[in-house]
Amino acid sequence: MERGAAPGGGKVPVFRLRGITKRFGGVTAVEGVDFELLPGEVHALVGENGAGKSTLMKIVGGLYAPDEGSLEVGGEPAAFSSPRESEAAGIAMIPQELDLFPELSVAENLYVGRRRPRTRWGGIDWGRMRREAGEKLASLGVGLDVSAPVKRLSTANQQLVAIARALLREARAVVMDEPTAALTGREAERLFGIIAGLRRRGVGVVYISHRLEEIFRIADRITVLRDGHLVKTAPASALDPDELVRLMVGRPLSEFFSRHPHEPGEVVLEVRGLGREGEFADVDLVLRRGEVVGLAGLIGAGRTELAQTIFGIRTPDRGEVRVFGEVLPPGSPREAMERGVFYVPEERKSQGLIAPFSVKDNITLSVLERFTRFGFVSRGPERELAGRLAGALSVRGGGIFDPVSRLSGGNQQKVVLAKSLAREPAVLLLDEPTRGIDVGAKSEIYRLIDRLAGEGRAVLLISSELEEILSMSDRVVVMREGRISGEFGREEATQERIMAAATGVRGPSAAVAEEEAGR
Amino acid sequence: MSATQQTLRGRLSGLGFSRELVLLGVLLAELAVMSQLSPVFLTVGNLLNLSRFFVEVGLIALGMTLIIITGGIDLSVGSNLALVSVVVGFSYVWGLPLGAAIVLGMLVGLLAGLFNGLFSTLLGLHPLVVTLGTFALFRGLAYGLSDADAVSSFPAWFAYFGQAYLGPVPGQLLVFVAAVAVVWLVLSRTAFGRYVYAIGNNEEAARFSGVPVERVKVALYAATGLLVALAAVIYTSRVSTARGDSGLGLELDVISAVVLGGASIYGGTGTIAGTVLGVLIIATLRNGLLLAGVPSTWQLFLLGVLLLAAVFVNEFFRKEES
Amino acid sequence: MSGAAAAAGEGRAGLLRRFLARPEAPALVFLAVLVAVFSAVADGFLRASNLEGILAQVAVVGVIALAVNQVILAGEIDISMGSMLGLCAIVAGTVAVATGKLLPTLLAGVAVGAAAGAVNGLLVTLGRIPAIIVTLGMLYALRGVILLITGGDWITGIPREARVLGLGSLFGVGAPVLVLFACYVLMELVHRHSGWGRDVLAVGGNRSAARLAGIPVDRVRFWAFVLVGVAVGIASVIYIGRAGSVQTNTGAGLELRVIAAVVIGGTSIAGGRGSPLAALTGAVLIGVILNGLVLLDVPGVWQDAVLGSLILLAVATDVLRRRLIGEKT
Amino acid sequence: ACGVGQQPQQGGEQGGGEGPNKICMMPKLVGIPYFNAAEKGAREAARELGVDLVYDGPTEALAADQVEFIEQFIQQQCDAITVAANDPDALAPAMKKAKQAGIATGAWDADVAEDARDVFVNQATFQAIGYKLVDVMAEQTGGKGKFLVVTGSLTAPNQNAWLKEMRERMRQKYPQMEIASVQPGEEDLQKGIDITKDYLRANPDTAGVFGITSVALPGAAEAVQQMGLKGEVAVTGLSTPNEMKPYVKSGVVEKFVLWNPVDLGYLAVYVANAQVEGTLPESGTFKAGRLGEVKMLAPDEVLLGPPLVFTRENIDEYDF
Ligand SMILES: Nc1ncnc2c1ncn2[C@@H]1O[C@H](COP(=O)(O)OP(=O)(O)OP(=O)(O)O)[C@@H](O)[C@H]1O
Ligand SMILES: Nc1ncnc2c1ncn2[C@@H]1O[C@H](COP(=O)(O)OP(=O)(O)OP(=O)(O)O)[C@@H](O)[C@H]1O
Ligand SMILES: [Mg+2]
Ligand SMILES: [Mg+2]
Repeated sequence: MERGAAPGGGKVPVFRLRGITKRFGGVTAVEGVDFELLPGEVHALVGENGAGKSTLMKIVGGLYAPDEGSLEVGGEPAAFSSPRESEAAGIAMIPQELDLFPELSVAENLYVGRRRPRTRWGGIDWGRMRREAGEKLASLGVGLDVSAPVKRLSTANQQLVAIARALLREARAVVMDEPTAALTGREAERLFGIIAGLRRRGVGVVYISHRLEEIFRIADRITVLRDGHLVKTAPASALDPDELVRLMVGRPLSEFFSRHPHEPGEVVLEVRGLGREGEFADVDLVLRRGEVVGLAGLIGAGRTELAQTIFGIRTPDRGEVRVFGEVLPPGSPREAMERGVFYVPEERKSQGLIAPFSVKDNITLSVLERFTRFGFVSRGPERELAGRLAGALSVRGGGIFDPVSRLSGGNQQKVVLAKSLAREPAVLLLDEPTRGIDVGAKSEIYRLIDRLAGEGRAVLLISSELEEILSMSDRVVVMREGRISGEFGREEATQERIMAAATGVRGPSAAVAEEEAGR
Repeated sequence: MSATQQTLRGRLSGLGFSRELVLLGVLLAELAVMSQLSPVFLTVGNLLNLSRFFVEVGLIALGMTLIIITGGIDLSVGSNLALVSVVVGFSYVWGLPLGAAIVLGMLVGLLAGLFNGLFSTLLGLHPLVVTLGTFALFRGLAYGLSDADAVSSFPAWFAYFGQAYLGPVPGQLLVFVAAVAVVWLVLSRTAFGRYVYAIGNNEEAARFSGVPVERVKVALYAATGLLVALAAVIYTSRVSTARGDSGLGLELDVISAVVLGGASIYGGTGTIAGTVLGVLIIATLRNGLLLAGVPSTWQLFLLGVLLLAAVFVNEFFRKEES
Repeated sequence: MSGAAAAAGEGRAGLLRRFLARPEAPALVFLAVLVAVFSAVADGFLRASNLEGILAQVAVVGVIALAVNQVILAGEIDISMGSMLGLCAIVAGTVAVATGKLLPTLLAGVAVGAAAGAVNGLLVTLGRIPAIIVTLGMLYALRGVILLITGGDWITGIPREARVLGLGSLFGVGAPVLVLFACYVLMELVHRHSGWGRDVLAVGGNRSAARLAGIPVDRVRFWAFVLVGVAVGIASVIYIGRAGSVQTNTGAGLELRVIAAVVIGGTSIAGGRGSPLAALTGAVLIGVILNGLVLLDVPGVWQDAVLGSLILLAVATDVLRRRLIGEKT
Repeated sequence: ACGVGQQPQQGGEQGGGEGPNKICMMPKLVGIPYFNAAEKGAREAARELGVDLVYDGPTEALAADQVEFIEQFIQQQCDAITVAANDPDALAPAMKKAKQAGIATGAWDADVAEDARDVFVNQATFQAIGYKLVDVMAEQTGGKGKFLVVTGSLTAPNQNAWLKEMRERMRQKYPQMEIASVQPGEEDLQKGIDITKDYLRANPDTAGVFGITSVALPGAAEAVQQMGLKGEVAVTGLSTPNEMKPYVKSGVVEKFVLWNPVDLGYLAVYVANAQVEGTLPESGTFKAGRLGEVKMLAPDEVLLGPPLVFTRENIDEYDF
């Protein structure tokens, strides 16, 4: 990379935004924001859900044209009308929402829209393509069958493919929009290693995340957005977590994890010998009234599959699920809902929400029949419930009649939660409920989980954030390769013990074993 | 698209130009042009009489709209119509009382629709593929059962279904209006209607929300089968003949009307009002051109061009989607 | 398949799984079963001349299906092929009668087809009208054009020199079969080894992601529609070669037959998944069924019923495949 | 007020009031040479008689579409409506409605139900056609052998009637002739060629092929020509001369049968006009322009004449 020194000794920014404003209809997503990325720096972009982080970066990525303001790349004015032009200018994006090609192989996904390796006769050199893709993924520490279609991969692995896709290009700037949202600690660590490598090579990295500890680990500078406005840009060393939260939320956050342990009551949900060929086996699990059980594990441990099988989205090959002592008919989400079990999916976009539906219609979809008289929906009570729940979870960014697609990711997640509350379930299966959610909303969700437990509901909390699991759970269950590999009470649960159970190895050699498990 | 176009479109859609309103405009423009071409066109008598020719397509289009909103399609409707017609006609000839024959026909139509629904949902096959098969199967059954013969010796009262008038109003128009009202209410006011849209927009999320996806779909195909059967009885009565080649090419007429009405074949969008307007636009076009003495060779051409023009106008006014 | 090298070391079961994972596997299996059954029960089915005859008969549908396959893979649809074939055949036939030569005939057919395909493509991409409506409109409009320009008269007496693609043969294999096979090989190469061929899959698999990845989505879709036009042009010359004259309803109902071939072969109507082999298999499968119906002397009135049942059986085979490779829901 | 088939309002001003008579004439479908030829004759007659002729019909041979046309003709206040019906009964209600509106009704080429029209212009009786087809074939095959029949659509009533007469003729006169199979060509040239080829390959003992529509016959002839079976498999049937000229010239088809559709259209207009004028006789003959005296088969049926047999010698005299 050759970059001339700018007058005054500073470096020429890789790109610079000046006075950027972007409106969507009546909503102003960002207003008058300045932002610059220097070569070789990691510049974190933080803010609450809907603060405008993704929007700002989509302008850099050529997805949106700004309504006002200008863009400079390498010191020259630039205007992108398509992602292609942005890429040509050396900017690579890892989008927030996974956008891969499910039917195409892993290798090919890395090369879509790029120059593919060619053979002497002009055909595509599939061998080389697979080899190079395998190498790229290996450098991320991922060993995947590169000729398998991407639809077969777990979310986490898909996220890794998306990251590899962006890194495959020799870019001057890499924009990462919540790359670790779907990753567990292990993969996240690898990513940080890669980011360090990029920075050494003089590549600028924009890093968007809601995980503050990550920010302080890797960022050189931090820019805070609030309600579309620039609040502050400062060196990371000049800020501390409390100060950062205050800048983001506009007020100090008193208590982050709120948990008031209660005495667990009777058994509500009982899973016996549940198994599904190739996914998980021999799972026994008990949930009691008023209890929050954390379910931890590495990627691919099968937690999502287990939860979905309990809910009836998947049909088990073996075993049974009992709710209040009665056997739940397998394979029927409706039946599970009737009996008081509800599952909040990890895939918000494809499983949690109907994007063009309004906030109200999404919230009430699962309870619609409750409002029907002679088959007709009585709209008054429906609106009332939706309004109440949206208010309770402080859904922001749109009214209850606005399409949910217009909300930011975090607010969408709140709608998904509101939907589950509408059913007032006795058992709530939460699959990564805080993925991609800002600190404020996170703490609201933790308060909500605590309240639900306090009301006597049973909560299964699936999470890849160990801190979250440790702080929120009364009991921690760990899965490894489809089996329960450990169970710890609140007092016994520690980071080391959980990791040991998740990887199957104790003590200092755990890290090595983790490596092994990844293969 | 140029900037001026976008702002024009933005301004107009800001005024509340919905798809349906645009289609209404198209229909009114068409009425105006046609009344200039033929003095007979814009008479109450003609317009009412004209209604007798779109009721069958219209009835089926109602069911097809819902199916298309869920992202499905039913190509077998024309063949199913022939099958029902033949069943009614031949079971009557073979000795069943006509009333019972009609009930049997309705049942066959319903079962045919049910077959489409069950076959595609239980086996997880795209309805297009399944109904391509039943498109041939139902037609073949109609030919086979009738041995390619026709029945027309119906008793006089059978004519009520397709040839009766209440005052100046053709009987089947009233049936159609009633069916429109029912389907419109179901789609816009019931939980079932909400489920239809949910499935069309995101089937997986609908399933995670406890929407009985399979049941809704099967019900839709079965209900469409029933609407086809109703149309078949009206049709058979109107032409007082039951024969295996009835309804040939009907599926395209129906789908034309539905997509002209704004339903997307990718699912998720569509309204009953749009479909009804689509049906009316095509029917008045055909009628008007005939009355104006435009040779039918021109009609195909004009029908195609109009379809494109109407949808283009519609897309032009549609809100920008990012 | 060329991927076999990568599968080295995998056992037989691995190869079987790999085969079963391919989109056209169910149709191929069903085709094999059907061929076996017909060979056993229908005299003369397995005769070389009959098999060659089947392929010659599916050539028109097959060549078009190979192109429509690309449109469907790109997540679009084209149902204007029937009228388009009629128009191409009329123009190509007229040129054939006038010049008596193959080349101008072929050029005329392809030019008309490409022009019609380009109109489809432009309306879909620039006009932003859904493809189903564009091509439905074209289906009506082009049929109207045919009636208007011919006034309903046939084109007859097409000279033999211009009918080479229908009547000629090389080493005992008929020209239609050769053309079909050449088109298949070409499409297989395009599908596997051209940037456009891969982009089509990406666009059909996830259009917004394709746009993000910098693929010129509109250009990719546009060329798919043009390709259909070109294929229809070629097919029209096979058609006039085989038929010797052109009637005004040439190609009526062809669109459904072509789409049936593509989707029965295993290409997903939702786009993004499928292969040229699927289109070819589907076309041959339908050809075999139709041939078997005549050989077994199935009464005319029952032929559609049998055809429909066999199509349903063929598509249901997919369920068996999913069971075998353990794809779960 | 509810009634069946009682269309209120309208109904044309009939009889030779002021202005020329308006005759609405509908073929089974437009856009095929056969009906184009009929239109030619009809226009010729209309010119001679000074009547206003509307000649239009559906673009596909569908009875339901024809009903719509008849209704429109009624709205247009025609003085006479004459139709070539795709289905005798399907058109009946609409034709009766026309009758009630005081319009002179008739059928040509293919009849509607007898009580739904005043007169039928018959080109040739089913029997005459069926017998003639078998006779022509018998000449070429020595009165014996197995035969394939390629039809148009399976449901066409006139084709079924011809088939019946053909079988009858074989039973009576040529007991060694047998119709081994009837295959639908679906009015599609290519399909006709394909099924003929398939069938002949599977049944090499076939002595001849009948193609009994104007699409099926050229298809059958093309198939026999392509398979090089000229002289071994006889081909005959019904079709128009322009389409058949190549095959008659090459000798694949020796003879085929039809009437003259130009004359048929011509006659239909003369008859319709006579209906309006009230000059159509009940029996005997009827003077129809250049055709001269035409026979009344019955009070409500006019016969064009015997079928024409086209051969290499006479085919160039016709252009339709
Ligand atoms: N396409 C769009 N149409 C309308 N409004 C939009 C659109 N995209 C974003 N917005 C609105 O713009 C604002 C900023 O959204 P953005 O996605 O940039 O937030 P974010 O900071 O990335 O949030 P998160 O952390 O949840 O991802 C939000 O209020 C959102 O509702
Ligand atoms: N490395 C891998 N190679 C192939 N398939 C994998 C791999 N990792 C995971 N999978 C598939 O994904 C499934 C597990 O997916 P997933 O990662 O969602 O599990 P999880 O424990 O719920 O994790 P999380 O919810 O934290 O993402 C496994 O059953 C397996 O089929
Ligand atoms: Mg974001
Ligand atoms: Mg998971």
